[in-house]
Amino acid sequence: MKKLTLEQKLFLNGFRPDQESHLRIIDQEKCKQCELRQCTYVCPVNTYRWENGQITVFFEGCLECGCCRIACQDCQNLEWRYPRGGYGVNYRTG
Amino acid sequence: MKKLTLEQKLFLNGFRPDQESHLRIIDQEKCKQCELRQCTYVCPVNTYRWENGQITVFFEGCLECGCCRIACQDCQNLEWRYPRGGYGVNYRTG
Amino acid sequence: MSDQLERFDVIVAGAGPAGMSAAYLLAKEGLNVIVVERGDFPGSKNVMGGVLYRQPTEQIIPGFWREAPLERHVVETQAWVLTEKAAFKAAHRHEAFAQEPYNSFTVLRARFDKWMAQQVRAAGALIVPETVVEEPIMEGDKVVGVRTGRPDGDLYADVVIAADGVNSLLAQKAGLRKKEIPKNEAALAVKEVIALPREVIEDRFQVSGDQGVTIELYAEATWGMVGTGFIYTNKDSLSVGCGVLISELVERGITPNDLLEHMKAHPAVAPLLEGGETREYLAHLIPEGGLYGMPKLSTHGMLVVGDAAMLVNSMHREGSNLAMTSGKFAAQAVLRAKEWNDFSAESLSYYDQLIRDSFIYKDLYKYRNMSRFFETHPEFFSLYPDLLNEACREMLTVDGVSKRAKQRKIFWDALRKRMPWRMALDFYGAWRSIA
Amino acid sequence: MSDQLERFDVIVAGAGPAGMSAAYLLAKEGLNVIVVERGDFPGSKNVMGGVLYRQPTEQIIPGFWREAPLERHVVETQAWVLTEKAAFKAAHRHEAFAQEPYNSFTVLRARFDKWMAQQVRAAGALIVPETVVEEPIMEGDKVVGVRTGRPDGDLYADVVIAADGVNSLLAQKAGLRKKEIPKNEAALAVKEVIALPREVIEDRFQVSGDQGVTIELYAEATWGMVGTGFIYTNKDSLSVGCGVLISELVERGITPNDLLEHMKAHPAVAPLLEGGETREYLAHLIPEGGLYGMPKLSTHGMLVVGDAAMLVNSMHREGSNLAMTSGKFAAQAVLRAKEWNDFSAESLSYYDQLIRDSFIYKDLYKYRNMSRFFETHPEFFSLYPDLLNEACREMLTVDGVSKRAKQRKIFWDALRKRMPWRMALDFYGAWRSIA
Repeated sequence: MKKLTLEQKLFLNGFRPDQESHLRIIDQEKCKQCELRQCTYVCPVNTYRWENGQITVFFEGCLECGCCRIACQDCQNLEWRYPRGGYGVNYRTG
Repeated sequence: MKKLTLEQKLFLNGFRPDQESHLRIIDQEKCKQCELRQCTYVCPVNTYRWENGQITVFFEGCLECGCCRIACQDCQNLEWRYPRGGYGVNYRTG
Repeated sequence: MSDQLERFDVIVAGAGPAGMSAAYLLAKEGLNVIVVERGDFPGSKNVMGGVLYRQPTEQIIPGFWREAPLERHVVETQAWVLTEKAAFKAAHRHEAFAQEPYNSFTVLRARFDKWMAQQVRAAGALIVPETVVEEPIMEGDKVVGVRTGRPDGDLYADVVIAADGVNSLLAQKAGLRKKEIPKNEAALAVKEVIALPREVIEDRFQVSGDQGVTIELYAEATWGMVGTGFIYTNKDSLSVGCGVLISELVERGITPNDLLEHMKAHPAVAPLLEGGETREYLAHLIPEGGLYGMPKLSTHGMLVVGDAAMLVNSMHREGSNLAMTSGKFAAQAVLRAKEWNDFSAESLSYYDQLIRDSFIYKDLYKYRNMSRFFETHPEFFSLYPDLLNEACREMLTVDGVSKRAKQRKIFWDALRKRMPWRMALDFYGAWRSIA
Repeated sequence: MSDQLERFDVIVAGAGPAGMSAAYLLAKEGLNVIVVERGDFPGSKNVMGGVLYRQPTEQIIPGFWREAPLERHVVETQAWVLTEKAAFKAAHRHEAFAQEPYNSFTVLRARFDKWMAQQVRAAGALIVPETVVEEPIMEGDKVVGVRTGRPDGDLYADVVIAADGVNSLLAQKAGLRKKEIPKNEAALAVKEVIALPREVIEDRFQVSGDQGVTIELYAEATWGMVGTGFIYTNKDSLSVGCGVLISELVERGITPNDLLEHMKAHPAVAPLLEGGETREYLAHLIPEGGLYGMPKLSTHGMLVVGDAAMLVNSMHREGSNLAMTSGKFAAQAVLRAKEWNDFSAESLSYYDQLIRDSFIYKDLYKYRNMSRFFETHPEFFSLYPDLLNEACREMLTVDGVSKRAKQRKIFWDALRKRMPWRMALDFYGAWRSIA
């Protein structure tokens, strides 16, 4: 079958993104020290990207799995919560 | 799939039947004594049938496998041979 | 939320299978139940593989399978051991599974859970969607309610049932789960729902009508990491996914989407998906901690059910049944507490007891060391699958070499790759961890 | 037949894979070879499952697979253990089998043998169809020619290669096969070629292009009798058949066609055949005597090859490769005899030696006791398949019973059905007979 990019896949999903991110890096300085930056690759939708010397959070495509929260537990540098009620991903199949 | 009868299946095969049977019961009396009459059921095309107190040989549909020859080896009451050259079954697939 | 709604018998946080099972049974008994769900509708945030089991579901809603939006009933269960270029497959199909009332179904959770929510509502429970439960409201060590994301959204009840899933903030903030989930006690699963015409699915999986097939895939399916892949048949789509421990992803530096694409491209997998069109891309955390990962299950005024309690038997890819059964037990415990008007930790510990006496605890106990064993024995995800498939290849290759010589070659090849006593230990250990 | 045709270097009786292999190699070396075939054309009376192996065929005609009319190259090999209502399936697929030069092919013999006959003719051999070889012409204990069914149809040669199949009249009448084939040393196989659209076959067997799959079926596939069933994919048809020992048919009073219909109707088999149309119905005897059924392989002026020599490895459903390799060995022995101008039994016994040093003898030796073992252990065709499938069913049924309790149930159910020491003996015996 045709291979889709991750971006193409996310277009298939239903999202209602909030104005503000529900995910917040507590201290960007800490991320600079972080060796592995696991959040940049374990996230299934590539929410966290290392750009211009800091972590940028593309929360709009977040699937709310909680993986980043577990990945960042060594640094405890992520303020993790679910999107506000009614926002975020809306699965049609599940 | 649709279930066919044995007769219907044999219509699918190509045959060039000889005038005379290549299979011959040596002694019908012996068949009357025969308890099992294995030839009447082991043959894949039901060549041998017990009709009117004797074995009738419907050689036209014979697939020339040789099973009857082995089945009748206790009685040795079957003169078994292949059809004459050019006669008998003609497989298209094999 | 209006004032008269603020006090309930029971608050259920999360409209998943565990929470809705509890809510349904409690509402049926006349209790005043509210279900708080953060999604637009129950199901819109829910993800599983997903196989739903008939018997445990029927313990909640008898005869559900005659009406519920199910995909296919599973008649054949397959397991594939993949290497880079090969697959060894085992499968079991039974007519008994093709006959009513069936054993299990594939479902799409967004559809099934929506239907189940209707039953829960019809039973008398109130379901409030688009509302996040943020934390328990405590009085000392007692849970007396929950704080929701809505303005003035505090809710109070005799009991809170924490059915808020693997990331359960309630269990954590009420102190039932002491630690963060370690990276090797949670698997990240990603899944695609891939549309294919019904007839194609029926041909490819050799089923007719609403019969379905499940396949679990191992070893190269997860690039040799501890985890599994899966392919489940829906009516006109396939659920295709894989999940691996986060610790494995971290160590190998692999992106989940790449992992899934890797599996989809395998020469034994690709023919099943050919011509399919992805409809949705999903992700979900699966609690893999098993017995050792289980939090405290109850406290004063609160019970923890389903994924929030880490109730998953990964050996048998069972989760929804543990969730629903735990929901049922929670309802039973609450009903008894209600009868005695005693919602203390001691009273509610009846729930712990029900879990402990059931298959849930027994199975988690049985497989308690499995995950750890396989984590420390990566050869079961690469070396042994390889030996198996190459042995098959050798025996099936016809090249004028006698079968005995081939067996000898297989034997010595294996010995060159791992010492016999290590192999013996490996398989004894594997056996111990699952037997 | 004209006079100058009556004397040859070699007469090959039967244009099957064994005979044609010998004829081809001998004609290539410039010998004057005649092949006598009773069918309208080579292939028109020939039946096999059928799987053709690349390497042994390439020993005869290198690169044959680039030109020959083959059906599909086999990329996946399956084995199914059936009970009345269930199936346990094992399968192995390897990319190596999907790549040139391939391991094996499905073929339709009428088409393949016709092509091979063209190569044999092009190599310089004379093929005479529509002619039955009736008996050897003997001078004392020497075979000097054959009597055919044609008027004035005696043919003479230095060597006769008896490639006249399982019913070999030549081997019998020349005294190489002393006894009639016992009923438990021959299996009757019936087969249907069932047309299905290419795309349907590709979907159902998860293959693309010219890839193919073979399935062997056991136990209930043959109604619990000693034998096997098979389903092989052709380009746009399936070869579906089953074979059981004649002794079993006799004892059970079962008609072969009923047996085949029984297998076709099995709930795991039927979905593969759905919508198919039978194109041909075939029957064939398979020599199952193995090592003990093998006749004397050579005598003065004659060699016996292929099915006529009972060269079938039923454990691995190998036949055509043994046939072709024996044909090659026969050619080698004849060439040496020709060089030495010595066609005595002693000279030709070089053929026996070649067989004995090859995988043919070694494999027949390895499995020499297999057929007899399974004949005397019918539980491998009913009880054990049943225990296996019911164990799977139990473990896959989700009903609130713990896995350990299920295992215990399976264990005691098995013990109730057969004593543990008998089981141990059964499996030890089975292992001994195939290991």
